[in-house]
Amino acid sequence: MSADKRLYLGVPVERPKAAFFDFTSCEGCQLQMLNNEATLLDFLSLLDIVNFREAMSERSDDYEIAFVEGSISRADEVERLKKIRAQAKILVAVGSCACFGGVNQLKNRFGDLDWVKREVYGSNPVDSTEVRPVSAFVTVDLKIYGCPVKKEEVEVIVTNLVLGKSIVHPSYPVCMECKANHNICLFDLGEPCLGPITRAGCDSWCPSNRMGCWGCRGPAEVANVEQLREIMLKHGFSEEEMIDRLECFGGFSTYLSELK
Amino acid sequence: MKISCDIKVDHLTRVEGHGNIRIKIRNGRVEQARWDVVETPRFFEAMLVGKKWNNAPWICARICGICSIGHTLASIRAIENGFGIKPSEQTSVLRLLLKHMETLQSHLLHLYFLAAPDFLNVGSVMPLIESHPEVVKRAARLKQLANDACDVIGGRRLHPTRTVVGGFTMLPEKSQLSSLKKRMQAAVPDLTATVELFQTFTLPDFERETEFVSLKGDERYPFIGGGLISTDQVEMEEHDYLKMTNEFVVDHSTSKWSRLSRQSFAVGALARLNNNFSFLHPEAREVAEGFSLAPVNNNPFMNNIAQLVECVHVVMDSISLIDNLLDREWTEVRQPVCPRAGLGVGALEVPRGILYHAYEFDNAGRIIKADCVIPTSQNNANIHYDIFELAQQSASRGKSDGEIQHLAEMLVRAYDPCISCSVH
Amino acid sequence: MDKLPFVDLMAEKNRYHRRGDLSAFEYTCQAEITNVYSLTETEKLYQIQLIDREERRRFTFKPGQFVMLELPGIGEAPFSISSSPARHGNIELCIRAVGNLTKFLARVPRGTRVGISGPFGTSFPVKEMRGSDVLLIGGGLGLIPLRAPIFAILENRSAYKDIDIIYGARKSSELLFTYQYDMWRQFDINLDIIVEQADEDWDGAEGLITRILEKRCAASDLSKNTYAIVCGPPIMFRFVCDMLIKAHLPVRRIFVSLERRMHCGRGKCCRCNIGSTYTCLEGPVFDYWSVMNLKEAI
Amino acid sequence: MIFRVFDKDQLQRLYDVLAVNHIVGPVCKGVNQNSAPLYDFDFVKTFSELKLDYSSTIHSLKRFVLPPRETLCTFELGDDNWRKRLDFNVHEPIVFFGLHACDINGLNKLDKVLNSVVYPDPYYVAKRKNMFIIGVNCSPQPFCFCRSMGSDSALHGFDMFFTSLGDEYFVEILSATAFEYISAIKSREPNERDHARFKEASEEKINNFTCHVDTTDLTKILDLEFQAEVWKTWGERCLSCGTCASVCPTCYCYGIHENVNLDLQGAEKIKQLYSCNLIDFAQVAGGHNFRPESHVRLKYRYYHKHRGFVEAFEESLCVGCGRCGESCLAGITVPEVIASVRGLER
Ligand SMILES: Cc1cc2nc3c(=O)[nH]c(=O)nc-3n(C[C@H](O)[C@H](O)[C@H](O)COP(=O)(O)OP(=O)(O)OC[C@H]3O[C@@H](n4cnc5c(N)ncnc54)[C@H](O)[C@@H]3O)c2cc1C
Ligand code: SF4
Ligand code: SF4
Ligand code: SF4
Repeated sequence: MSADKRLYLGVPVERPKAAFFDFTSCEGCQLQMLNNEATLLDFLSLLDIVNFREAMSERSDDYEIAFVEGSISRADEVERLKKIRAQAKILVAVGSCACFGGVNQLKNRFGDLDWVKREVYGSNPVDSTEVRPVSAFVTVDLKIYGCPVKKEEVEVIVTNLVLGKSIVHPSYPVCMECKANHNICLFDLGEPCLGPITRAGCDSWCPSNRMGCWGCRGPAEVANVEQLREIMLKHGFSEEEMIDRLECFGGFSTYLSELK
Repeated sequence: MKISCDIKVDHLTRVEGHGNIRIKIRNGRVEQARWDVVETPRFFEAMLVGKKWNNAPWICARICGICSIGHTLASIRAIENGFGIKPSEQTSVLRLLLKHMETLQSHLLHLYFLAAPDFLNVGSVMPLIESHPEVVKRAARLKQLANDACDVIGGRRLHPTRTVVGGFTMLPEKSQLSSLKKRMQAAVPDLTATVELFQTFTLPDFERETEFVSLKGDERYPFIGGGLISTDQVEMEEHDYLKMTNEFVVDHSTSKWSRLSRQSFAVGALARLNNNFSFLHPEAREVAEGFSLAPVNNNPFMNNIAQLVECVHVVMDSISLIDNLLDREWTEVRQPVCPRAGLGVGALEVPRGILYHAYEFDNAGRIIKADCVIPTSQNNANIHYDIFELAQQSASRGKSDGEIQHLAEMLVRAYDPCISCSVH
Repeated sequence: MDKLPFVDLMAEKNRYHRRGDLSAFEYTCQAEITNVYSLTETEKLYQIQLIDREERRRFTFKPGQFVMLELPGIGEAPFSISSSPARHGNIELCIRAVGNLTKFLARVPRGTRVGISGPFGTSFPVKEMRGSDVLLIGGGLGLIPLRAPIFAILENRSAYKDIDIIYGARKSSELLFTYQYDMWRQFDINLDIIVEQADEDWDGAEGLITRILEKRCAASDLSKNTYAIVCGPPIMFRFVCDMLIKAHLPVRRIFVSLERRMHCGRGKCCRCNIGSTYTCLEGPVFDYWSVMNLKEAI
Repeated sequence: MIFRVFDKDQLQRLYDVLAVNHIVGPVCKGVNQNSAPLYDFDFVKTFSELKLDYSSTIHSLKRFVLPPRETLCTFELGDDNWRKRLDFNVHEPIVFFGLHACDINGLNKLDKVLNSVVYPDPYYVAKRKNMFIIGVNCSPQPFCFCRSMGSDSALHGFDMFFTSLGDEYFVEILSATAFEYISAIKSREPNERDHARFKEASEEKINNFTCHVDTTDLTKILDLEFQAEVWKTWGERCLSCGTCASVCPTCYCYGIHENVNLDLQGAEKIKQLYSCNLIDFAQVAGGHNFRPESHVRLKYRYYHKHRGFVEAFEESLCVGCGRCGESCLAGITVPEVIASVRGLER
């Protein structure tokens, strides 16, 4: 592929060198990028991918955009992350793990890291720290939310990034999209849902499949958690069930400390 | 005769997760040949402790980005076994269909995007976009079919949303199923072309006698639950999985190792095929025979071919599963769940081999203890010993450093390891 | 029985979708950016010419009105026309690069085609103001919508009595249209400029607009024969208008231009709605009486 | 107005006659926790799916005239030029079978804005012009207050309207097409007794309303109570989720965004229905938000519906269907909010 210069409305559009990096994660978000079969080739023509360990052996450390997946849970990861930050002009945190710690941060809830290690590895020493989001160590220029990220959203974001358009996440909660999809509200069907407080953008992926939202995209700009708590209780769901969901992906950690 | 060499591969590419290869040959003797998993561990088993049962499938999907459906279904099966729920036939068929599509998706990803570049002497699929556009497009077409099918049945190709304990949150439209079936039938030429492509590749000639472990088929090629079997004639019940896996911790790897009758064993497509050859769909068997693949095959590189055979098998089988579904009236979607104390084990064949989830519950259905045994961790020891043997044989044949490294990388890739999975 | 007949609005030439009606929904006429001048760090002046001659000739607007400018795939937003109404479809827009569209616009070269629709909205009644004193008060970007009425007044200068322009900005580097001040003064206009924070280069007045306005209010009786036009940030509105009212300027002779979020400019999207008043239809120019009746207007 | 009466067993025949067209009507989408059926408007494939005795639908039929997301146009980009392509996104007429009076009135109200003299919205109008509307009478639900809003009976805006008289339907016919369709089934002229039964049915419906809103002087009261504390109490509950506007038959506000295609050769402009309760509704470039607080946004929704629209059109923009209150998880309902603003305890 040639790095031909293209114009959009007379404005030159560079094909930026991009690299993908993974930290503590399931690497599913990277895979979502490859899961764009129908549009993969167009997607690849927007970016000059120079480093993508899961998919290619060629690697280069000359890149402008770094897509970082995964949370940080070891000292060597912090070092690697800082190197990436130093190189990249734009650092994009991809997915709930990178943005909030993701499911991985569930281990933090025990407070006792030694117990956690013993539970899984017995007496063998393993190197692992508290799980933190990428933004705990370096400046993050852009977040792509979701567990997993939604490929349609990734495509729009990357196009906007390449064009230099501003990237605006929906500020409203999932309910808005759920209603647009004409779903029956899960509360009516006897299921709990975090849709009213979770940032939209997933097109109500879970509720549209009759799975109540677990808040993977973190709080909407207004997240009336206190009211949702009342709604949960009114519909017969325990505080435990609500907390299970709130703490699942790490996005609501500040609210949780208030609740608990 | 090879005198000396030092091979260090840090963060092997085109595999899921982080692993290193080390080979050190001195005076023709292999001093060291290692497979180290350096992935950061995630402690899923600890995370689950104290969580209600319904969290487990949702959280466990996140163990792996490639086989999230497998983890979800294994988790669901463990819970259902623990609570004494028997899925309805409709649910079982739908789950198997979903499982098949994940197998197809994952095998295709491995065959085309991760393994094929080695045989075509390129570093990744990227150069193939220009040099072999028809190959890339075919790969994309087939993979899209598999992924679309996962969307339709599981709600989402990655971290499924419709699969729950007791059944599904909602069912696909029958019209969606019949259009999937049509697409599968139309995909057969693409599969044939894939087979033909792999026939042009020369697989390295390497063998090491290995014990292969898999689920045991009784009426069909096994994917979900059932007995456990090894090529060394060990047979076990699903809930006795611990005796089959015997996990232990080694210090140079964040993933655990396993052993059974020998110092290591292998799981995966080749293991399934070695143990269940007779249950393959006739067309899949034909493909296997075309590659002279018959049980028990001890060449780990043949795992690629076993995956290819399984691609054919799952597509053929899915067509008949869809027929089965189209013929029936949709009944209940989801059974009620009554938690109870006790242990539940679920064993599943995921693309990379046999996967176990086991949970111990209290009366309220909270998890007291969790255990997940991942195929790649069962394979790690075997990969390690394979590398040693490969280094030995290569050294005696006087291969160059570059060749040895290339072979070793290909060997690891042939297992299609899922490393982040293995250090869940 | 037969199927119901299909009414094809696309096919019909009708009032809903009239080609050549620059304000019909989604009819955007193409225009070319013929020149771009940087006025300050963030504001640029764009000279824009409607491509079609006929459309250019027919494009008429009143001072205070705005157009919607569209860049395909980037966005569409309202901008006050800042040029003389006499120039028809050769318009000037002065635009601050603040967000998505405006920042992209700052990057496009001369010759780029944009979409223009409009004009929309109400205007400053400059005709009605003939024979009177006019006070034009602008803060920051507020000078942009004042420029069209200024042009209109200049072109008919003798019809008006005293004209005062009071213009304030935060810093001297943020002052807009500096190159025109001399020309305005030549037309016998009192131009008072004030900046909030003076720097070395600034030897003019320092402080808030109200400082100058206070003097002006004291200088003559505003209750009889004076009109005021006020444009600026919300906070300025309140202070300036309060002062004018205290000086007995009748509320119906104070005109303000309100800014609200707008997506359609045609009274449909509700974004500019205050109660049920659409700032795009009933505004952006309001007399102060109407503003007093709009809760939360400024 | 022309009236007819026909036997209910003729309904299927009428359906079949109409079924050469697409038919949208109330269908059952499932049951809630208490096994009560949940209805919504959707395309009807067979007569048996059509549930004319439905209580109320979750969503209004708005999506057929104002889809939640609609592509307004696409752009093709050339080297130094571009073209815009429009489509009003309607290609066939649709029969709406079984609308209650409130929804018909809702459309009539939308017409006032969207099919107005200045700048009519062609996307809306195109869909409106391709509707054939069959109304059906309803029985008041515990949450609907259409009578208070003057929307409990539809005077225009339909082709025919059915009122159930036991085994028969009493039909009001407003269009020639409707007359043709009715002529295709067995019907008769109504007699005195039918008139009486029709009036009885109307009477009975009126008596069955349990939910009311006092609209006396409401515009003035809303102005007087602009700073009332109760708004804050409601604001604390509001989730700013936009559900109320989404299900409302008359909320029409929207936002626009444009996307460039991945190949950079084209673009599209998308309209998305919005809600004035969403946090950034009144936020302008540069970040200033005219309504940053939940209660202020909530209040403005009421101001637009119950004050501003009344000033402009002498009727409220609320039809009293009660959907927003039913869907609001926080339990914010119009009758309660208005009562509280009036200072009444409920
Ligand atoms: C009647 C009127 C006249 C205006 N005249 C001028 C002018 O002459 N010069 C000038 O620099 N600015 C003017 N503005 C403000 C200008 O419209 C905004 O700066 C512009 O919308 C910002 O768009 P953006 O895409 O760069 O910003 P973003 O913040 O990225 O906004 C995204 C979208 O939101 C909408 N939006 C955001 N803010 C506003 C806003 N304040 N008004 C309307 N829509 C908004 C637009 O649709 C915009 O495309 C005027 C606004 C109004 C209402
Ligand atoms: S299902 Fe969830 S997202 Fe959808 S409306 Fe109900 S609460 Fe909101
Ligand atoms: S509905 Fe909630 S959990 Fe599901 S994808 Fe959207 S934000 Fe994530
Ligand atoms: S009033 Fe209810 S439905 Fe409307 S935004 Fe507030 S919480 Fe959502």
